[in-house]
Amino acid sequence: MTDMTTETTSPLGALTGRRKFLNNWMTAVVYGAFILALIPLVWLSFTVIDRGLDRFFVDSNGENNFNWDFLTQDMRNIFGGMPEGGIFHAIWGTVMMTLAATVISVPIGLLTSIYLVEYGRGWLKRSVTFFVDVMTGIPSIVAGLFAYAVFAIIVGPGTKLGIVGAVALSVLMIPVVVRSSEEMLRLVPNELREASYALGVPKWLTVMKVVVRTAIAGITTGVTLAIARVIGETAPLLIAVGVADSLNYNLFDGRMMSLPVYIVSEWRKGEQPCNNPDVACVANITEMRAWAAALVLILIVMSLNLIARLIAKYFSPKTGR
Amino acid sequence: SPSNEEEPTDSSTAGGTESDAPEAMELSGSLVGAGASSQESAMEAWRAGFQGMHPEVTVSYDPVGSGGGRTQFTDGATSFAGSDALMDEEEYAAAVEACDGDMGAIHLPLYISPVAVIFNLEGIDSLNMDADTIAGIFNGEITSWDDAAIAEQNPDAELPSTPITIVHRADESGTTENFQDYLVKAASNWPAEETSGDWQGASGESGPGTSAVVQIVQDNTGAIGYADASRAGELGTVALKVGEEYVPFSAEAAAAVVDASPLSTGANGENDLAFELDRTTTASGAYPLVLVSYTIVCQQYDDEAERNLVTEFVKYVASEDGQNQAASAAGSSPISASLSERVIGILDGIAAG
Amino acid sequence: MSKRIDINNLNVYYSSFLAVEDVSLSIEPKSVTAFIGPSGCGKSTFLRTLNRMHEVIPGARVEGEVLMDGVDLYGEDVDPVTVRRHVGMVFQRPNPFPTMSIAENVLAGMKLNNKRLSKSDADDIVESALKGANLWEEVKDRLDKPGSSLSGGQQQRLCIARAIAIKPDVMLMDEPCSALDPISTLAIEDLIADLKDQYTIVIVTHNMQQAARVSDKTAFFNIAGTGKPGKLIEMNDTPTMFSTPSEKATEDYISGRFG
Amino acid sequence: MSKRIDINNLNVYYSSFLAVEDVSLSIEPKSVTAFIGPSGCGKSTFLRTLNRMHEVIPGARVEGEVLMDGVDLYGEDVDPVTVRRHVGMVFQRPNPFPTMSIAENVLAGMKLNNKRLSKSDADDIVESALKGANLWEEVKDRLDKPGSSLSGGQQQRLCIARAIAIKPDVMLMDEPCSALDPISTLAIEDLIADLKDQYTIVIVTHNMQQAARVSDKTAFFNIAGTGKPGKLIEMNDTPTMFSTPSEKATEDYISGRFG
Amino acid sequence: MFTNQRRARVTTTQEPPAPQADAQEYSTHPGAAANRLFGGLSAGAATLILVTLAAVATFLLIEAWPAMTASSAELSDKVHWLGTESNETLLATIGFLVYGTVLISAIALLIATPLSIGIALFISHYAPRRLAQGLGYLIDLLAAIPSVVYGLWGAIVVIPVLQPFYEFLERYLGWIPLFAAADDGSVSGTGRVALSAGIVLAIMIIPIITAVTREVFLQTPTLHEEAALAMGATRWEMIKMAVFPFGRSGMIGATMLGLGRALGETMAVYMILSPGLTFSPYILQAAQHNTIASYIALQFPEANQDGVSALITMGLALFVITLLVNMLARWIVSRRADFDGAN
Ligand SMILES: Nc1ncnc2c1ncn2[C@@H]1O[C@H](COP(=O)(O)OP(=O)(O)OP(=O)(O)O)[C@@H](O)[C@H]1O
Ligand SMILES: Nc1ncnc2c1ncn2[C@@H]1O[C@H](COP(=O)(O)OP(=O)(O)OP(=O)(O)O)[C@@H](O)[C@H]1O
Ligand SMILES: [Mg+2]
Ligand SMILES: [Mg+2]
Repeated sequence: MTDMTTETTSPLGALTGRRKFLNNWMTAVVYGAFILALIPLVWLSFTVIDRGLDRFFVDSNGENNFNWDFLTQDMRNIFGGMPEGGIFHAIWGTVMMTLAATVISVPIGLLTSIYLVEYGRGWLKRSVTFFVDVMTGIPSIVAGLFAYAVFAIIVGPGTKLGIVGAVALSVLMIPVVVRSSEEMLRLVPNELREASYALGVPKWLTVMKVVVRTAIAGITTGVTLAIARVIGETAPLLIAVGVADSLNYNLFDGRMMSLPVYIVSEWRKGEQPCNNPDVACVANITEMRAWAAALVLILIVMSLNLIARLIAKYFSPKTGR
Repeated sequence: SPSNEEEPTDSSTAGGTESDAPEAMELSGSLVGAGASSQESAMEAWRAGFQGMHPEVTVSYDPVGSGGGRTQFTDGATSFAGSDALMDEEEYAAAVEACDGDMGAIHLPLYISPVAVIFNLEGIDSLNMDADTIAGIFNGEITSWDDAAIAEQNPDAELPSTPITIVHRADESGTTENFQDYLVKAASNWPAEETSGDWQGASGESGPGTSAVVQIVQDNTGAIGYADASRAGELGTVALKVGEEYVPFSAEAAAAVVDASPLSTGANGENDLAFELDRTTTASGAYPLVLVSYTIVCQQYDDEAERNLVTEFVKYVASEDGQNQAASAAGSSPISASLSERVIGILDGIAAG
Repeated sequence: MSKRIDINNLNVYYSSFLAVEDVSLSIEPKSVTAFIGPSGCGKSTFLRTLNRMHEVIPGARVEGEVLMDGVDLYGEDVDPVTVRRHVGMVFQRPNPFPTMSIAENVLAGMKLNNKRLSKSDADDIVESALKGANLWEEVKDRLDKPGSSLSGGQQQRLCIARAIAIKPDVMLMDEPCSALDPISTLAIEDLIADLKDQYTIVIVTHNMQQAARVSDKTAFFNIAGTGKPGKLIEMNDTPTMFSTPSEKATEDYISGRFG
Repeated sequence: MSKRIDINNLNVYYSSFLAVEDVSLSIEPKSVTAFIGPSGCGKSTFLRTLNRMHEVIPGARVEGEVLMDGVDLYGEDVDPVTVRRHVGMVFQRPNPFPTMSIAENVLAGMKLNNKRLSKSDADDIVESALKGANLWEEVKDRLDKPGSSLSGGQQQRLCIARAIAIKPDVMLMDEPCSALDPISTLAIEDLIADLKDQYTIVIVTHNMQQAARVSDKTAFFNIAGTGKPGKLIEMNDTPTMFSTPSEKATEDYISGRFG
Repeated sequence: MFTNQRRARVTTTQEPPAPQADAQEYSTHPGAAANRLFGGLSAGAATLILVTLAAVATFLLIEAWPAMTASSAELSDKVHWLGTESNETLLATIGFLVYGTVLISAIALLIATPLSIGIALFISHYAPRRLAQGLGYLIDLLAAIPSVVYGLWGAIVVIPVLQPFYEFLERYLGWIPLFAAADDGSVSGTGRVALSAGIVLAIMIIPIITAVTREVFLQTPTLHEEAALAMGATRWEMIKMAVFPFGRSGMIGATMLGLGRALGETMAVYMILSPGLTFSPYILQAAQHNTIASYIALQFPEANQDGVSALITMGLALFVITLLVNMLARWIVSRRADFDGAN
């Protein structure tokens, strides 16, 4: 390649044009990749915010007034193009199922990572490491099928309960918790363990009170991110939990709605026929609901991320300087 | 009606008790059904209407699909089912088992919806087609809008040479099943011989659910698809050749074909209103491309409260009020007054105990 | 407090690698013993066998006897956890627990073992340990600040306070000053001089001047080459070692011929 | 090859923290200059300003002049990349590229400017650089093995080979032996003695004996306390520095009074 | 380390010999049992993971068994979306689906990997530090956006924008089979094609791959970066010499993570693609491909018991694919372990 750049007359000799060109070119490529990738991501965020707000500007008469109904109503007795209808039940369903999944996953995941970092040896460690990787790769729909199949065999065919969804979610969540906690536990410097052992502290107390305590910020962050990872899962819940239109607090009885499933089922309903002029009717209310629910879901996930960061900040070892 | 004079009983299936003020028809408890998703919108309206009349009642309907609905019903998991298709012999037998007593279950055609063939051509609202032309389009033989087969039947329309884009449902559905049943029976050139809920024609664009199909047709000039007529919106629709005339879809025309159809040969007695839809009808003003979705109920319920909930709810569905509610919410065709009366009569005869 | 240690024919392994070979020596109570030698010769490894910290490393093991006032620390009935309460240790890099305050760090030996302490007992222990480590004056007003907010030298003294709070018999120190600035180093050296009235102290150091300044006896370890085991070359009173070592290698090392 | 360096009134900053203050000194060509001083006094920081590696750290900057044969390395037209071609560097911890073989490591710098190196040219360069680093005999049979398969001392010599392969004028070494065992240390010291026939060498060391053994001139840096900037205390011929330093601090440091 | 037995012996010894009495001072500490219990508990949790995974495989197998063992005639009798003809049997359907799944994921990966590496490099080595931190946070947030939102956005907003671009692609690159038009000379008018699914999946996995690669790049030892720079390498040369080799296994891991997501992604594909079952290479035509996950989601609602069994068989196939991908990744990473930068 010939000289592509104007060279300064450096007293120490200049870079060859090719190297300078390549360096500049790659800088441009990296910036380009970044900007290119930013376009869809910004576009997506903008779309969700823009369209997600529409539903909040529809009141119960179908008029253009801002209100919070969407967050406080459920879908009981809502049909057709009725301008009401919200996600109260779906928020609760999401919260309950995700919470249950967390309660199942965190102890198992944390103990496993402790095993891997502090105790593991030989084939068990190797196979657990490998299979945790495998588990990370389980497609979410397969997790849903698994939970569905387990309950179909144990309870009976067609069993769809909140807890089935929670089980499906924890299958997806456990490996994430194990991986992130493992990483965090490994970051705890050995010198702290040794300091503790040298004080005559038995291993398990060292692990619990020094290692886990030191890593707790990272572990909580990991757990929060794992929650964020599963809170948006749709396919497994569609299969394992089904849909519901009103509030259900009971994980062990009846179906539950969740935000992602809500989004899909509203999207599927499509445009509604509005052929009775006497009744308030908004033809594209279902699409509005889908976008609004997407907005709320993203906000929830983002606040989880934010909380994770705050927790990390709060718990992280103080450096004091 | 006798159902309301019964003493309240504790029920396990219906999960509720009935109040002892019979005149006011105060019902309570929960009623569980499952089945066809085609009825989902109408069912939302019915449930809302019924729950409005009986605040203590919760009706739930799980749109698991026709097959799933029938299975859950014959397993005894639900009190009624919604189904786009008729039960087969096995299911009839299983229903006898599930329904208390040996009278088994019956079909009630309470959701009738014309299926419209929708298309997107600028400036054209309606086209006439016979079954063979529609089959020709959907099996991929006719690929352009100005094809002679179409032009012949529409001398007045200015047909562009736009290529035809076929749009169908990606998932299994009752709409597809009825559409294909029409083509199997009314057209001579449809490749499949048996009706199925899965697409059997030429492959084209497809999407999950009615709204996706409508969306795709809306977004693409030259596209043609089929969907619940209520969703046709601004799109062009096809008038079907029935006898010698071309009939556009309408609520009355759809209901008419049901009235003109004979009962299925496998029906479970005279109370079982299982129609063998006559797709080749020449009855004037009938629109044979309809989807009939049945409500399947038992002829007898052990549990008094359950019986009352089922009959009252289904009576409401069959009533003029209920049918109009569905028509406005879901765009279905109200059943004829005579059919409505007949259904209510049958429901009154459902036994308890 | 303060006990004597006798080591007999100790071989120390990392899995199959013999890191230290056949060491026998005796450490007197209430004295400071210094280990010197070039890097990699096994000083740290050997030191860690004295409180069974060596076996914390996977695959690490020991052959031979370590007798503390006659009891073999590697005997069958001996629990390493208890051994470590009798033999305290201070590491090369100060390592206070970053999640604990200064006071909690001092009490870590008890707190981590779930011991219940009354508030006044705890305060007493903190004060006496920090005084013992010459740190009390500097930190008494900020006992609830994180331990990591201290300077390196203060952190190291905090670690010493933490170690003496559990009242061990012996104190092991592995290059306790090598990460510190000169001023902190002096403070620690003074502290060692104080501590030897009560404790048996063993210190590893790279700094010959330091060994000369603080220790009563000095042991010189050497290694023939990488992959070879480290060996004890000679051990003697410190003045003797630095003036008239009996081995050539010792003389070379001390005179700076290598290292 | 081999140039002289004159530093005039150099201040070195990390963001707003002044790490090294007002240093002026001259480094002679074809000589070994040693920087000594207590930890944290800014030896490494100062050394890295000589090949503009300092500015790699975010926020780091420099005030003053560094003249190499009269050309200011911080002049407007000077590209740091070219500066680093002229001034090679060897780090405290040996850092061969782990994904490259021994030969590739040696050629890593060459390949940058000269994409199409003929096989025989490449072989020649590898051989001469490895010979120059006294490593040829030990590795000539396994040039295609990963660089990380060598021992610490060999790795460090590999890094030196890598640095001399691009034929720099000056060679900077930041505690090149501190991670090595005594035998490897000797090998490197011998190598430095050989290299000074061709290169200007600047070496940072903690080890006074080492400074005494290898250097022609010695510069002593000191620091008044944490947070204060490091300063050049004095610089002189090495024998003079070690026998009759003109500053009290130098004497204290050299005699092992602290550090 | 110490069994109860030993402790019992020590405590019951009545008259121990003199040194033994002293030894007691060093015997078992209180709470040794808790120590063992905790160790056992953590090993138990680890084992539970193996059990769960075995359970996933077993339950899926049990549920899939009826469909796997039934003859194709028998099966097609009960499951009407499976026919008797050779290209409609369960096995053939799975074949089409596996092809579609792999094709679409490959498109996604091909687009996402270079872009992600670019972004990760930008954040780790090009952007000013302040900005980089903010961007890192932003990317983390985007990684957490639920896939159903990507699906919704893709189906409603993106496809109409992409379609004209496809016509352009066909016009100029149509001679490549990949971009060939259908017989009637046009590409899909709706844009509901494999390429769209691939693009939306790519956008979906970019934040995931970026988040991981960024971490890996940031962990490149300064030692190696400085070694390269000190040799007179430019920034890009330094990245080639030090950052990429070090991050190689991390990048592969990140890519596999993204691939895993893409392979298993359901809703986005379900909402975006006009499905079909063929082995065709035409990614601009409708009704050519489908993925396993999307097929399951499409058919599950109306499926009868045998249908569910057949669908679970497909789920099993998907599970096996992800397993293979994982093993492949491990193999790639371990192949040049000698030269691995992470050592
Ligand atoms: N965890 C370990 N696993 C295997 N070998 C080890 C381990 N730690 C140290 N070694 C080896 O044991 C030998 C002695 O190391 P040790 O750390 O005891 O030396 P040292 O004298 O303390 O050196 P330094 O002065 O550098 O601290 C060395 O060869 C070292 O490589
Ligand atoms: N990256 C950095 N950012 C900010 N401050 C730094 C950085 N690196 C070093 N310093 C500070 O600059 C001062 C000089 O450090 P430097 O590493 O140059 O000392 P040194 O003499 O090389 O010490 P040593 O002998 O321990 O290597 C110290 O106060 C140190 O804390
Ligand atoms: Mg050591
Ligand atoms: Mg330094």
